[in-house]
Amino acid sequence: MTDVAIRASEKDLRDTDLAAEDLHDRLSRAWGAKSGLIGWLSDVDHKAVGRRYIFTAFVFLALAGSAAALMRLQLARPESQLIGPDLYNQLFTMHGTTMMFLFAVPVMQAFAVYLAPLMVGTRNIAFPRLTLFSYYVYVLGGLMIWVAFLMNIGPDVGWFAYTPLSGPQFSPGKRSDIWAQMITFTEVSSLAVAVSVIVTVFKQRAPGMTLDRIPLLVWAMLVTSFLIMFAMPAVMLASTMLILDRLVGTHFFNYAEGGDTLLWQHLFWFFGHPEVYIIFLPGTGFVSQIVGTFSRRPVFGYLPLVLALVATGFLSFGLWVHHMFATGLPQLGASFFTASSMLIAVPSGLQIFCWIATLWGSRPVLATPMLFVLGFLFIFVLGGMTGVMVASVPIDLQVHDTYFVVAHFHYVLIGGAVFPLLGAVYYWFPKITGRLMSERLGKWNFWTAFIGFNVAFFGMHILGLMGMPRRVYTYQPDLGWGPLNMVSTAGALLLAASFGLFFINALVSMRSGAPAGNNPWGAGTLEWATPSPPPVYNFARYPIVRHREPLWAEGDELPVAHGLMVSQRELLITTLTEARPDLREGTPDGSIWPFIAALAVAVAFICSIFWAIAAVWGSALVGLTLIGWFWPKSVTEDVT
Amino acid sequence: MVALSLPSVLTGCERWPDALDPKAPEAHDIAWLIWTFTGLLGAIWLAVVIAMLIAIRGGRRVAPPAAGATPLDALALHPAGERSRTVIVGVLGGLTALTVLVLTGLSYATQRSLFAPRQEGLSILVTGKQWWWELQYEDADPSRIVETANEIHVPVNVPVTLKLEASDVIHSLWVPRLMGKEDLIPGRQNVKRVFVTQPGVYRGQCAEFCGQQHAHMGLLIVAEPMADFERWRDRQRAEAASPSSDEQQAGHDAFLKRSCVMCHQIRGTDAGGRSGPDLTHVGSRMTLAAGTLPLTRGSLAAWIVDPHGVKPGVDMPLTKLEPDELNAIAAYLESLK
Amino acid sequence: MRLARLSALLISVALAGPVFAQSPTVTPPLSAAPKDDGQWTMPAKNFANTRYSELNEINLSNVANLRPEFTFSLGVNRGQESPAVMAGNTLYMVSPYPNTLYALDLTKPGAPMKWRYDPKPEQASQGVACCDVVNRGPTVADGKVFMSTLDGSIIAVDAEKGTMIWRTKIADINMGETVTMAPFVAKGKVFVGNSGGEYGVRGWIQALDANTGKPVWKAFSTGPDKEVLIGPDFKPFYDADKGKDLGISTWPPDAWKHGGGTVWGWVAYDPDLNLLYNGVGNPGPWNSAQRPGDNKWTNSVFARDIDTGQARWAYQATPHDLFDWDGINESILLDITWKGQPRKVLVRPERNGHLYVIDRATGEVLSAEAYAYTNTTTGVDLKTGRLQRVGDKEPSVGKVLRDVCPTAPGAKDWNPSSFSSSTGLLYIPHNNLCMDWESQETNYIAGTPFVGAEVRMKPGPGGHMGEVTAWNILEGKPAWVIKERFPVWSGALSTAGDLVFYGDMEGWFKAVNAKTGEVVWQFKTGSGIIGQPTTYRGPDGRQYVAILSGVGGWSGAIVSGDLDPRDGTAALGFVNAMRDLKNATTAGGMLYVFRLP
Amino acid sequence: MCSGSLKALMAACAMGALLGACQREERDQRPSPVASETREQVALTTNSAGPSPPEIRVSGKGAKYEASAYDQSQGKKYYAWFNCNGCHSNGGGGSGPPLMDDRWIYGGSIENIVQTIREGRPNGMPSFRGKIPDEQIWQIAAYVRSMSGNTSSDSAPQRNDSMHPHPSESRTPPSPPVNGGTVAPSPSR
Amino acid sequence: MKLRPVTDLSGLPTYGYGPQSPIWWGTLGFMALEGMGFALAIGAYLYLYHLAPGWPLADRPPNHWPGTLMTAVLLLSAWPNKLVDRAGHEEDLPKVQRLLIVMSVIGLLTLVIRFWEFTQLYVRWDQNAYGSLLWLLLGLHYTHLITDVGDTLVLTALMFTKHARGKRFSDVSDNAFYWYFVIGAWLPMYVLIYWVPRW
Repeated sequence: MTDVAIRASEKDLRDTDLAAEDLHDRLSRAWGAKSGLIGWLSDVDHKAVGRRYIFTAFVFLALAGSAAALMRLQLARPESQLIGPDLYNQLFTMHGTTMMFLFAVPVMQAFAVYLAPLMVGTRNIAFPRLTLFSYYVYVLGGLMIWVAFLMNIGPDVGWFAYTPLSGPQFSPGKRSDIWAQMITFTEVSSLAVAVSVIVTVFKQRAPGMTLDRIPLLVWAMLVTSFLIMFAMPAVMLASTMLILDRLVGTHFFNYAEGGDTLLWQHLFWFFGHPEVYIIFLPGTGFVSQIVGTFSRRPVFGYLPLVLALVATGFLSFGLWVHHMFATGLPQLGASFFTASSMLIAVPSGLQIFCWIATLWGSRPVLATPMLFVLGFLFIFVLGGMTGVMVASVPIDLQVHDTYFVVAHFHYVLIGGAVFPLLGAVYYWFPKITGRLMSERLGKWNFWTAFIGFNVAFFGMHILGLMGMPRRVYTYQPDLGWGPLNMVSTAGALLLAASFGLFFINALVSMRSGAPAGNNPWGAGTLEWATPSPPPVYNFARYPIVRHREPLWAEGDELPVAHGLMVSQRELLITTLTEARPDLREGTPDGSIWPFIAALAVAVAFICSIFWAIAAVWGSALVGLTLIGWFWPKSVTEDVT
Repeated sequence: MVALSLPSVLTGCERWPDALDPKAPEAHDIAWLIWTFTGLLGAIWLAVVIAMLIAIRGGRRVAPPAAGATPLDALALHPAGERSRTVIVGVLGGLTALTVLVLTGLSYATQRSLFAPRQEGLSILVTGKQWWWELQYEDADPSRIVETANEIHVPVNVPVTLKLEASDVIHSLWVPRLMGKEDLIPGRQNVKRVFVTQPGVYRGQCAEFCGQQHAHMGLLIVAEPMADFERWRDRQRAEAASPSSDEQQAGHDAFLKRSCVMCHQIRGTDAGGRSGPDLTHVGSRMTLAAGTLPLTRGSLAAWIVDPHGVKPGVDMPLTKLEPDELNAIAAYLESLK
Repeated sequence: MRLARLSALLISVALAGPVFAQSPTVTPPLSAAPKDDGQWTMPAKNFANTRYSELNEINLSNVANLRPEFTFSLGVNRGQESPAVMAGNTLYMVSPYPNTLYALDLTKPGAPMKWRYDPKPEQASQGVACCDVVNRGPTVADGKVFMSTLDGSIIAVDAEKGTMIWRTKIADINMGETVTMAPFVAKGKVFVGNSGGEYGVRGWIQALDANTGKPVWKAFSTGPDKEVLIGPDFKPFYDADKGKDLGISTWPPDAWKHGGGTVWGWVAYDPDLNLLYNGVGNPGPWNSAQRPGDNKWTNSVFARDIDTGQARWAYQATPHDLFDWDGINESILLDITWKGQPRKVLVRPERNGHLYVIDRATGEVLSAEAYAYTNTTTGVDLKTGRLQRVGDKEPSVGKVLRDVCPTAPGAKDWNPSSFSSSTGLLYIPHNNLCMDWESQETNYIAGTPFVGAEVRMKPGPGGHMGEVTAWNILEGKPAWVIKERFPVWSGALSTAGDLVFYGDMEGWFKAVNAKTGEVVWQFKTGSGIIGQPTTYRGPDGRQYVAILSGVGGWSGAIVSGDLDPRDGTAALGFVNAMRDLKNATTAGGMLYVFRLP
Repeated sequence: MCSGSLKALMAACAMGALLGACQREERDQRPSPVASETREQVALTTNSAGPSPPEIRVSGKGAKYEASAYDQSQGKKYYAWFNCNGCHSNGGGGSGPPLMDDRWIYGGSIENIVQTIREGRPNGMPSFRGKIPDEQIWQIAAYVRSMSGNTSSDSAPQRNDSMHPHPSESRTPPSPPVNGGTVAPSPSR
Repeated sequence: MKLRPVTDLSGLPTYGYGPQSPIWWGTLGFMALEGMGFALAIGAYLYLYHLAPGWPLADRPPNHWPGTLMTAVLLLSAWPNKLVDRAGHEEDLPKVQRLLIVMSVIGLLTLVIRFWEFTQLYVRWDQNAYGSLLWLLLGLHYTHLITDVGDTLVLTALMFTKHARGKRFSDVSDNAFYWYFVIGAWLPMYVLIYWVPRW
């Protein structure tokens, strides 16, 4: 009885009076992952998941980039025999699909998984097992499509997979099914992560982090997560309809039997346009953090920036038709979408002005992250300008589906997301690994990327105006598109080399970079308040936030809270707006079930491509694993 | 802009497609709009980049020491500076909105003029197929209907209505020097009006990804004076010319004997297939395989003997032909002016 | 809408049922329908196509005792559309492919086979028969039996000895041509047309000399006036049918060469006017988008000078046909009083669902009332003669047009109706079907089908598929209607005994009260009935009724061709409606002859 | 290294499910040698003089087509282009016999079907010799095999964007040709 | 960096109900995205309805009785659902157990009714787009029914084990919360599937 009582009190031990080392030991024990392969697979620490997520996303970036390089090689010369149409179509589909679904969105969410809990000052993400599960589902989906590609079942209908080309009649075999199922994989994963991020930001902010003290990056991630939540169901529905059309003979897109060809496009772009902002908004978050840190002052215009994020989020749902100007929709409707598309330039412009106002006269530190932000401004603004052009119905009718548009969205996406992302990697790499990346290589990396990118893509504007359509595997010599394509290929190779430098820099620095310390850049947000890399429990004690940049405001001493258990994982739950402490809630330990459930999901999804009935028994299998997942294994899980 | 005067096998003197080298009012309006947008937006972009470069003046190469210390700069921001920044950013935001408004207005005005209803002139039904264009010149008198493929002849200065349909997947018709795109969507009919003011040969291409040979789905628009056009149309309406030499006769016979007859139509013979392009007057066209090859006897033979060498994945099968059969068929088809 | 129409129909049935003013104002012309001699020498009984017999030994009072007297197997289990034709003391009938002609000796008990003639048509001809390998019977005239074969031969056989007198090949199966119609013999000539409207043939009707088989004239249904035999005598009533070379100019260039317009149905002859009336079949292909224009002279009726073939007038009932509404149905020649004026008319239950009353001297349409449910047309503008279409019921390529009524086989197909001089009613066996239709682009490849449509038929309003309608021509409305589960694909026969005979596709051979439609007798034969009932006075002076049992034809192809019921589009879409037929009957080929005990 | 083993595991799983993918997805548009005609020696009956069954010699080419989704899909396209559907409808038959059932008058193997298309059959099936190149005959024959569910369901064509006649070939339960399964004697078949 | 403790949190409760609890927010998040899915599916239905010349694309609209029964059962279930929610808040175990059994039975009943509904649509999913939509809408909702019923069953079982305490009561309440969503999502579909074609 007393034994139990002692054990109970031991279990109920609080961090209040513990010394730093003791606290560290106990927290490390409570929060640490189990050893061994199972332990590794079961690790629900958001940092572990986030690291793997980021790493995986960059693997996909490399794969998709290689596909792009191959395509550029094929296009370097007219009527080149290097790659036939069959492979080329698979390549550009894999490139687009991977970049959009397996790189751009996941990498942003990966950063959210890694950074959001740190930046809001909590110990783990909300629903860590769900997040781990999402990661596995994402990996398995990505693996499936790439293994399929290597086995010549790569989708060949474009990342947009327009019906009827992607439908049952015009895409024989399993290529489109693989694509549609991969969408389902990644969407399940994205949606779950989005919910986790939203709840983390809503309910797990450090005490005192009221809504107007949330870091801009976290705002960006929050808005992004909402975009995902409302946009992704559209593409999931669409891809489900597509695969049903293909596998069990439904008629959603069969115009002969009452379906409609354009239904696909409406659903796809209802997702597809917000998708661009899903990718771009976290980029602005990165920029805001980096600009603030390197100009060494709070970012100018916090409120307008937050409002701009929210406004962009709302507006992004009103633009989808500008991808469909050439489909013969009613003209009045089309011009409405012109107006709304151009309107989005206003919040974007406002953001740009705020950043420049922040930099103005601040004598910013031109470290590599900052260089990438400057590159971002240069490239993205240009992409934004061409974006205004394609929003105009008449201009769009001329440049739609040409290389002009290819140039435009690479300026927007590489400029607006990849450059900030690379900056973000340089910026947070020391936090994640504890070591700084090489500045020298970083500068080489930046300049080769900047020059390579512009050489590769600027000429495409002109190619588009010259009449070169997208998605052509070759072109005839007498069209005169050869020289610019050759130049573009050269630029693309330089860009590829630049990414090589980036990977080398990261790998080398991971082993031998300069040690970073807690806060190498002198930044002001909470993630820099813990050691680099952060301990498994993130914060020894919950920080208390009284300022937007707590580290700048508080000086050397950070106010913290205590009273949480140390033998079990416990999170502080706060209220939605004021972030007042509300609950000490348990958070799950590591578990192998998310992995098993993800495997079951993969089996169900992949098998249902080949046997429709697998959707039924596969779901039963998934259900069983979920029961295993949620069934409490120990009494402590009930109490906490 | 890059000099584009590249030789063309077809016309020798025409410049190749260029959205900024318009030959029709629609393309002209759009080109004007593109230039306006480019000029205005380019200036804005330049201003932003210059402002950015000014903003980072005196940028430091290395981070100042003292990680974790309160940055002095943060505190150094004067309220006055803050206020002026607010004003400037506010004004710039307003200017952005104004620019957007102006551009929307310009765009809408152009759009209005593009889609303004025009009187009906010639009406052509264009059906997109993998990977060629089927054309039908409509006429109230059915016996005056003309069917052909891949080469749209239009009279200059006459409004032409293109009715766009597709029989398999989505295609998109685009002739940069004449007009923007309009999709050809299965199950729907879109309408595109074109009004060409200058005679000439204009290249167009499918602009919506439509499968393996999307890259080789070109077409020509041949704009010519009304009299020439009428002559062309009368010739197209006639039956195919009868073979005038032994070789052509042999080609005619081989055409009907071999798999050609299964898919192609030559009016005036028993070949009535519609899966492939109508060949009744194929010899009068400038190109072969949807704008892919110049039409010569040699390219006809090359195309017939190995279509997949030219357009891998095309539905036209490899046909086993004796060499003299091949030559004869090429000769016959070439004679179908 | 549908319901309203249906209930209107039912109410009119109820009201009109007891009212039978014997109408002396409707009679067939005596020259075309002479007084009955008790024989039945041609499928439609006489030149006026009345299918009415004045025999009345079997009548309402005794029909219940009717029983089979003898049967005879034709040895071919395909669709039996032939009538049993009786001339002299012999009964003749033609089997489906291989088109064996049988002669049964009626003078002997059990009617043993007198002779058989086997024309040995080409086997391959079966491949170009669109809708089962049927034959619509022989015609006996001047001691000769005239028959056609599937592969396109017309044969005259000595009626007594069964030996061939002449044989003329008139159709080429390699171009998709076949012949299924019964030769029509009048004024020393044999008239016959080709089948193959689904194979891109060019339709025609020919006159052969009855004694030698030598061609006398040949009139195409499409093409230049010279070949259509349109000359200075041609005086069509409506403007739409006037003009030069309409057979070319109402088609896209050269499309008329494969444009169908076959003549495979019924022909009528008015000796007084010396005019031959022939209907023309559907244009090809079914996909109407491939043949913009009126597509003359498909789906038309021609009045031709019987001696020269020169057209006197023509009327196109269904211009620019959208749904395979052949115009080959029977023309029944009648003399009526119309609005106080005596008119010589022909009455045509068209496939488009309207019963046309046309002045047979001028081609003027006097009336065109819908005798079956239709939602595709609203009638005929009598000023222009133009069929009025419902706007949204137009097919387009690649899109399924739903609920099209009537269907491709029409409100009524080839199966002939019967006009009873005793009741003055026209008995129309017909369909109650609707369909979904999708036009598709199709290739013309000689000798293969040229259709270009996917069709899926289904029961019409009410859920039944067949009807027998007794039609009052003057009032333009039905007297009564019988509903049948399956389409009624057999012809009708009416007799002076106030009886109407027909068969259903389950195999029931029925006699109904001609005045009320009440079934008064029925007999279950071995297979579904799609044939033409006939009646004759035997050598013993007794009245006999004959019918061939053996399901098939287009509607019965699912059984006779053993088609797969899973494919609704099989047999040009008929299988979708007929899935149950396989459970209701099996193929057969048997003659049943009935007599009172 | 752990992610390596994970990937290996997944790859193995995927390999299992996607087995045969290479054949199914192969898109060989330039057959070699060009359009040569194969000689298939197949009997039309299982009956043979002497105790042994009829000797059969086939080129073995059929397996490639029966496994290829691309070839069967091309076959489906040509089946309509060349008017096969005019007589055989979407497999249910019409003036020609049904193709989706298990009864094969002239044999149900792909070689039989190739011969039927190429040479024609006496009761109405025209000969397409010289009119359809060999490669396309094989593709059509493979498609015809898929109509009765006799090619694997993951290579058989799916529904067309047109009227729905019946569940697509990929969803048709297999009906292997029945030996001697011709219909009850009927002179026309 | 030095840490300066300023607040003691040891007195906070370890679980909460409703908006206090992250699970509740997570559930709400999933409802939002699933609701979006339903809304888009309904949008797709209305879009195709708008394009079609006639509706429904079947001989007759579906038999509404199974759907009406389903609606009635779901609406009636809101009452025990409310009770179970309240009992969860009150942490009244016997009551929770009893009501969860009721809810499980109701749940299983809805699964059966839904099966019947499928048979009374009079159109197959592969017949035309209308059929496809009906099956999709019903199927989408069916998956939610199955999920929530499965969840209810597991929770019911759990409440009869030693785990039936503390936070599990909050789970009961969240489960009840989700059931409201299942009911709410059904109502527009019911109108759409059964009454729109009868209009």
